[in-house]
Amino acid sequence: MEDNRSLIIKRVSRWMAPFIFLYGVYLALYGHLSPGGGFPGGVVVAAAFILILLARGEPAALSKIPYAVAKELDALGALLFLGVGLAGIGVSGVFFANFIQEFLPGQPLEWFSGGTIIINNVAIAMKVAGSIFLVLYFLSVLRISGEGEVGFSSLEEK
Amino acid sequence: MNFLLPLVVALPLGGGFLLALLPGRFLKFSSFFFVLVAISILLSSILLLPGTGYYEIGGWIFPLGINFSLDGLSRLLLLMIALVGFAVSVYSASYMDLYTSRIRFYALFLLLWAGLNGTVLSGDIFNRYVYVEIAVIASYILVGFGCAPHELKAALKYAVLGAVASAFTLLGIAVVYSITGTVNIAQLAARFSNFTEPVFIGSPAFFAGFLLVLGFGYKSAQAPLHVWQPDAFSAAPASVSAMMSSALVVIVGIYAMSRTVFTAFGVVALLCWLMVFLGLCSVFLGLYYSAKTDRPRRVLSYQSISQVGYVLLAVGLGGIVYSSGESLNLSIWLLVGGLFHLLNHAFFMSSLFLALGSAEFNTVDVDCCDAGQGIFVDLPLVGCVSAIASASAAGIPPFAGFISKFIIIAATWAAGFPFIALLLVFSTLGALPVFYRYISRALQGQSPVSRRPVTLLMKGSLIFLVVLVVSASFLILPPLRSAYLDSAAVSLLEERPYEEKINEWEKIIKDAGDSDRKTGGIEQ
Amino acid sequence: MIIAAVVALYTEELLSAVIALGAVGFGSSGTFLLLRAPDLAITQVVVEVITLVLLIRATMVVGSIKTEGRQRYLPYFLALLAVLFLTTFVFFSFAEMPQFGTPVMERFEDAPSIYYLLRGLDLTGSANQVMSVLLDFRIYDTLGEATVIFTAVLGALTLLRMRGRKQLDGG
Amino acid sequence: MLPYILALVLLLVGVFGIFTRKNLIKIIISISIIESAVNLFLILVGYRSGGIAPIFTARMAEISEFADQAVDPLPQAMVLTSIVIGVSLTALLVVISLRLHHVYGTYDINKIFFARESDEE
Repeated sequence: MEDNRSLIIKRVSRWMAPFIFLYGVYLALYGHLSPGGGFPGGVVVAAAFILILLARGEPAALSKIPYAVAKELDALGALLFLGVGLAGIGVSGVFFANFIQEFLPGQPLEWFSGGTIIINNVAIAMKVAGSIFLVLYFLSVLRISGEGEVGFSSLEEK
Repeated sequence: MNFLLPLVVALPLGGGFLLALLPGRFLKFSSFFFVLVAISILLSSILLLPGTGYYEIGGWIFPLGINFSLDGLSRLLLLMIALVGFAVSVYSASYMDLYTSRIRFYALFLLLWAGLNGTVLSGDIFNRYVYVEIAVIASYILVGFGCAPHELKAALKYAVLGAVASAFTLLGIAVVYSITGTVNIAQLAARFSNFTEPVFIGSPAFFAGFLLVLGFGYKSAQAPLHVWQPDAFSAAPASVSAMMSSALVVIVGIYAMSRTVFTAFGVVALLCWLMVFLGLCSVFLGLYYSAKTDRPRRVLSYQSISQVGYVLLAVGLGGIVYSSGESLNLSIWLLVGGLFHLLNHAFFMSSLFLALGSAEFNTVDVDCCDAGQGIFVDLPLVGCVSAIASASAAGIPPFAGFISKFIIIAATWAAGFPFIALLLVFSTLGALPVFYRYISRALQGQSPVSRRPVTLLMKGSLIFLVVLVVSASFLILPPLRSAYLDSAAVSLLEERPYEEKINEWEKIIKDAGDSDRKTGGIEQ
Repeated sequence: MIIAAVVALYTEELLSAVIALGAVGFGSSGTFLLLRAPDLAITQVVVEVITLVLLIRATMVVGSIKTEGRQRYLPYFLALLAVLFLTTFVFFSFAEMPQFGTPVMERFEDAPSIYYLLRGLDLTGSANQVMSVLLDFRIYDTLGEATVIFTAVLGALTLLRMRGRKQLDGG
Repeated sequence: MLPYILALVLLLVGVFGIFTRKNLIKIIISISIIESAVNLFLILVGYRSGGIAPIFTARMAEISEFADQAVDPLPQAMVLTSIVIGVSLTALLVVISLRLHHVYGTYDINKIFFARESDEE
């Protein structure tokens, strides 16, 4: 199964994946200035890894982003997002206060503007990248047909 | 105490995210952490009980941002969810031993709880839709938690129809937005009270309200839309059935519906009639099907449909009486009866489901439990809890269930709907043999082989719940009633919440528009 | 798009149905672009790709051609009833609906939308007003949205376990 | 008016599909169609004839000019949320139906839901 992929696909994916990844990061980081934002950014980042997974097989993809890292990324992104909200209580006394904008207002239309919006976009991108990769990874590894039980015993942790 | 408001949502969310992060080997720690989070939510909900108020998220004034609103009704329901959720989480810390990956269960349960708290507190219809989605998506998964085919089928049925209901809810919100330009409930209330033409059949507002009532009605398993509920409650783990029947169904259904129809739209009699129709259908269909079946889980879930029907009926009738302007006192009594029955339903249904779950835990063999014969013979405590809770559910005099049903029926009669009142009397009497048969079958006959002892934690939470079932009747004593139930009913009927806030907002936006027009003029 | 939707529902082959759904999605993405919503257009494209991948994965398990079983008449009757019901409602209520192309801020002076456009740049510092609404004014919605994805993914992994209940022989 | 009606026709096509289709994948497709119709409707509500995207760029001199031309950003934010909710639901439904397909070997809901009880255990 591993070796019937064409060489061209492997080579092209090797070149394409970093660019797709960078495009995703760009979408997330410039979401407050141009169309885009955390969600599409995260999906595009995940797509880079999925490309590696499909073109070069499971070991190559998992060497770039192990299962545990993807899982932590998912939860950490969500925690970071909530953490920004709680930090708002800590700094300005209001849940989800945009405390960076309050104290360090950037120049509008420059990159550093919008305060916590940048952090939130990054947090969402992390979260979405982790979760989309996880779902598509498990669905692509799932056995297509056959007798007996399906599913992953690795997911049955106690 | 308003600084606690964001914590009530943030605590379960953060707890859920953290638990999902933990690897499987920290099982003991995660159970401990789960119960700890539950206790802290319970504590903050208790601390929130005395006051009312609002909280502006992000510091934006609230048609601009989103607000939490804590009024007489939402504080009561917040505490109800916390009490039931606390009991259920202590229970599931040992009940979930039956299943694999308990940590994921804990995380999902906390997310469900966060969705419910967010739904209760939100003062914005779109935001409420989002939090309802969190709660129901978590419950789709929890229904299929066992991964057996019949459980997955129940989850699929629930999820497919739920997705359609959510889409209709969103369409309703879109129509509301297009005719009013806002999704904030306080501003909607102001807008609808300023509209010259009332909500009539064929107006977009009625279309929107109709869609919203049907969408939320699906989630509260009202009669023509109840098809998912018995399957789901039979398939889910017992603790999930308890939480769903007592909190989820009521909060995302009845609470969200009545907030929309009463507070946002300003008591629309037509929509209230729709609510009464749904309630009446579910009272009778629930009773009919629960009498027909012998399987304990199904008896309980159909009874739950029927009991929630009483609540919806009482709330709807209260709205009709209020909007006809005949007697404010009577409409408050109807709402008090409905809300009181809602609380009772939460306590007795959750203890019934948890008691049944203990029997399943004890016997292991599910088929035997499915038959329901003799399952409580070896478990005196569980049998006792079940008997008390069913007595309250069936409306036997000293218990709280009797008082709430009595108030509903008497107020319905006094409001000039004797036909409906007679129907309700008939259905209340009809529930007696159903519960009698349920309890007597469970207490008689051959006891099945007992494999696992019911643990101390499970017993503790059952006792906690049965104390709640019994002590709920104190809530109807005049000082407590006027402090909590009456204020909840009044807050639901209150025409324009936070009026001063909306006036302040109108001033702000007028200033912004004026200064803008001025500068624009100079430029040209 | 409507044609694509009808094709998606009535074609016999599941794979073509899924691809027709893709046409619906990309069509709506293009419509978003026409309606001046570039953020949504990007998101819709990305989401449509995910949906297609998911559904193609789901169709991979069946053979290429899957004819539907014997049809009953009751569902058609119910569907017609529902459609007629909705159409009547829509027919009456759309006479009262506001005209297309007049957004709420032109009709109501106190709609929050005007304020987002006027002051959003000053208050949040974000040039993209959709982002300033999404991630600052109404950030609590976005917290909910992030939680929904989180819940769904956690749940998908939960439901992919090999077995949900523990074996009985353990005691 | 016409754009609203087209969005609602799309919605009705989806509703019809939910009722009449027997295949799980087709049902998921119908749900997706309904969701895109609702999203489209919400965006149509916020559209301003001849408007511009609600993104302030350096070319615009005056904020009031921008505010007079831009389309409504609030429905766009709401639709962004609802698109994400929709795709999460789709993922969940696909996972459940894949697992059911492994058990029953079909996506036909009649065959799945009326399977004999003995097949389940």
